[in-house]
Amino acid sequence: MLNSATRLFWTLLLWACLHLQALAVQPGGPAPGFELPRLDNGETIRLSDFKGKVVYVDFWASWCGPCRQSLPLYEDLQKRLPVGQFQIIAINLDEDRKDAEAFLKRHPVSYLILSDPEGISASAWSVPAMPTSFLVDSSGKIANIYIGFEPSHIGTIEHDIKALLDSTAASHPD
Amino acid sequence: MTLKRCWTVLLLLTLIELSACAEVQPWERGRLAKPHMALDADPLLSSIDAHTYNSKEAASGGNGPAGGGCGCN
Amino acid sequence: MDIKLYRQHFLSMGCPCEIGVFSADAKQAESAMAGAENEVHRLDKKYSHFREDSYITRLQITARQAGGVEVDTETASLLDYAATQFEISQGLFDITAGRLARLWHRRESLPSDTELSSALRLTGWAKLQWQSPRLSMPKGMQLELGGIVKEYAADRAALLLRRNGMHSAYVELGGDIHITGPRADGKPWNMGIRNPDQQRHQTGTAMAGIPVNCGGLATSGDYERASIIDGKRYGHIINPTTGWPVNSFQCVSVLAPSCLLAGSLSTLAMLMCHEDGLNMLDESGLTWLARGTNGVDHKG
Amino acid sequence: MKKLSRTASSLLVSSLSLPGFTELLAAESEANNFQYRYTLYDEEPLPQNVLAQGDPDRYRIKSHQFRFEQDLNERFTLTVEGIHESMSGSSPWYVFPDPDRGPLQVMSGATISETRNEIGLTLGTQNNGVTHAFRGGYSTENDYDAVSAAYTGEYEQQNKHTTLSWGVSYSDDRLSPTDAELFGRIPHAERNSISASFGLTRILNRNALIQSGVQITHQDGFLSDPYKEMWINGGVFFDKRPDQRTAFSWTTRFRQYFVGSNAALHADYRFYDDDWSVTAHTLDLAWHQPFGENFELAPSIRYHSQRAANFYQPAITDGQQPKYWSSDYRLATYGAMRYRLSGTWRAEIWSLALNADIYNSSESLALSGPLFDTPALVDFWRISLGWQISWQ
Repeated sequence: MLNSATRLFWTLLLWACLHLQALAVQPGGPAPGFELPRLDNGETIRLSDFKGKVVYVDFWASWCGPCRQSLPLYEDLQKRLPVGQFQIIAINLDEDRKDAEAFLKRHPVSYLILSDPEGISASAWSVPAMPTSFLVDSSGKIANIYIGFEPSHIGTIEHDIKALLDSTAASHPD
Repeated sequence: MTLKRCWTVLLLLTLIELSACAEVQPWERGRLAKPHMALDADPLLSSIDAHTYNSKEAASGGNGPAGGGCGCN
Repeated sequence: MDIKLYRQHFLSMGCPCEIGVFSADAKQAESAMAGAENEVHRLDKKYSHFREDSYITRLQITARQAGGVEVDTETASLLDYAATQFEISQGLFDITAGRLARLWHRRESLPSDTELSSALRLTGWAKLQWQSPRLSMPKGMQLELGGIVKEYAADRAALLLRRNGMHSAYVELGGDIHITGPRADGKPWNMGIRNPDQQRHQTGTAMAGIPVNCGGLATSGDYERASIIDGKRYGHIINPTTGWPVNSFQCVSVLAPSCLLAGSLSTLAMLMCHEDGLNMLDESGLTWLARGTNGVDHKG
Repeated sequence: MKKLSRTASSLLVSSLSLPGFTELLAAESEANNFQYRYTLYDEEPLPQNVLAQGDPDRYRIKSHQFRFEQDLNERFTLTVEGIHESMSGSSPWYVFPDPDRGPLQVMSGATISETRNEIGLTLGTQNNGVTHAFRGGYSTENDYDAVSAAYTGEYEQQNKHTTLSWGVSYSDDRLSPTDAELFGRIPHAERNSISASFGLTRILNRNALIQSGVQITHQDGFLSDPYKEMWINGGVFFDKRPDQRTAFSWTTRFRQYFVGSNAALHADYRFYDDDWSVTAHTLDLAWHQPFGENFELAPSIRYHSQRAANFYQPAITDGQQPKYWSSDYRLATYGAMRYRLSGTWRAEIWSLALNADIYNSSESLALSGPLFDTPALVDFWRISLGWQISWQ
């Protein structure tokens, strides 16, 4: 009869193998894209509309704590970086639009907010946690993925974006 | 006596873990995050409850490490 | 409009001070730095032991009379903090050691035994009555708030910078530093610590750089305001129980959530013997750097 | 950064009173909050028909609680909790077996108002999904001092559905009963308890989650109640309980969300069992019903049923001389129903909660166990008002 220690070992092992899941979307790979309505006026927006620009796609919801912290800092970020070459797109995954609208009334932001209550885009981009952001370069490839958020990350995010902007400017100076 | 019982409980917890449950995506947890769905929404209320019942009943436990202090009679 | 580093130098607290902020808006940077500098001057004016007209000097005169004196809320919380420090350090950190500090200030020869014992008689937190907000002190006792006020001023100045939106800035008051957030490019600040030897040979190299994202960095050392007697160095940090300057470390630097906490722990380490100081620093759970009298560096 | 030492953390906490330092140390942090709660607890007087002697007006407790949670930086969270209670009223002393009127309760004299203060300090830290919390607590009242320390840990798997939690705690209590010489009570006594817990929280689906965990507690030392005595064959003797007790509890909490009504069902069940042969079942059901954006009403009932300790008896008159004995009604067999109505008002950064309870216990409500006709079973009502503010 297996003594309790070995039974415990097998149970823990079982648990461990239940929890492996590869991340489908990888840095360097193409960005899956999306076609979603704006939260404010319902106009349809596609990722392809921003070809040639560096795009920062952020998946968030009003009920997620770290997301609440990130939005005001993204607002500063958008103001500090040239709009012509860089665009933040925040995809709201609240099931109930009213929750998102109530939040944005308290924390107004000027960059693009799209609404995806069914989470179709979140499945396509296989978002692993809330929040998750994808840095997409001007050719539509994923340059970086940021899982979770803490205020001190904003420095590194800005650093990566600037690096992309410099390399884009260098590759085809207009 | 308690160790054997504790082992059977641990096994049961594992069975709950293995029980097939719908895959809930990270962005589908809005309902679970609502304030009135919290496991312990009001720590001061649960601490005064624990204190009241522990000093009036023979049973105790189940809400985290209890602070010291009798305050009972 | 790109981000630039704006700096401001001034004298206060008896030492050179500097404030630096990364900002995209010159006007906002200037006004934020001015606000922070004024706060440092306010605290210097209020708590300076060398000014006859300072609040702390007048306060002590009344405190020595019968019935003592009622202190304001800011001083009350500083005295509460000093009480905790005294208790935590088992009496080593004692702000009533003012007489001893004066005794050892800029000396050419060792103090006599009688001078030492009379200063020791007027030192001791237990000899003073502190029931907030009322303070009363025995005649002749002198408070020495240097170990608290300078670090407190660095924290206060940083708070004002942050309130004015300066999230990437530093305040340095003679070795006591508070940093409100990482540099504009997201990289940590590299804060050099003045090198004790360099102080002796006047060369400008820093002892070691500690990368700091945010928080307080304080350095206690025996090189500032030290006396040289018969070729031997006597620092300005005095052990309140023996009356003699400490000599377990050349200098100790600590990084902590606030400059006040960093300063308390670095000075406490200096006050302890070498062994206990290193243990205390090691268990503190913070980042620190200490150079022994033998020149050997320790890090944690 | 490792855990702050006692020296560092007490200096840090003491610096929080300096002007602006709570804001300074907050850095960019998520939610810091301050909570205050006032609770008035009042026991029904002992019915005249079971009163032998003494003051029937039982216990009344007024409690002020505060809790202050503060992120020190991205990695550390500091929580300071405190409670100040003032207690007055008489309490059951021993049971007099009246030959014709049956067991009558002798009450102690009304105590003047005693106070109890407790302070708890918790430092929490977090990195990639694993949370550690270290808590120190100290509670003091005129006849009782307790020092406690606890460590709890939690591991949340990012996108999976499981959170593991574990913890150990230790408490060392020192008793110095009042008027010890006057009543011949034990002048000083000591007891300690150590407990370990393990739990699992699991997301079942978009609308439901379950938490289940076990806790083992071992107590050692003076476990009797110095103020209680027992009638044994004509004499009155001090309460004498075993000096060890090992208890096991298994608590399961279930939450179910209903989309239609935006309501949440809470169902908590605890099974308790110890080596004093006390077995208890406790079920707590609550229905949280929001009305509009800010207001929520939550009726709830709690049913508790326990089986008596094997050395409990109101009194002994048949010449028996047991090894251990206690007439403490809290060790008897009984069942209890608690009815509660809670109202909560939530605004952007503050919230207000009112909770009103009625608690009745009686032997008839017990599921199982030996019945003794215990006169002092307690009924009480309790009103509690909580206020909370959180800021960035």
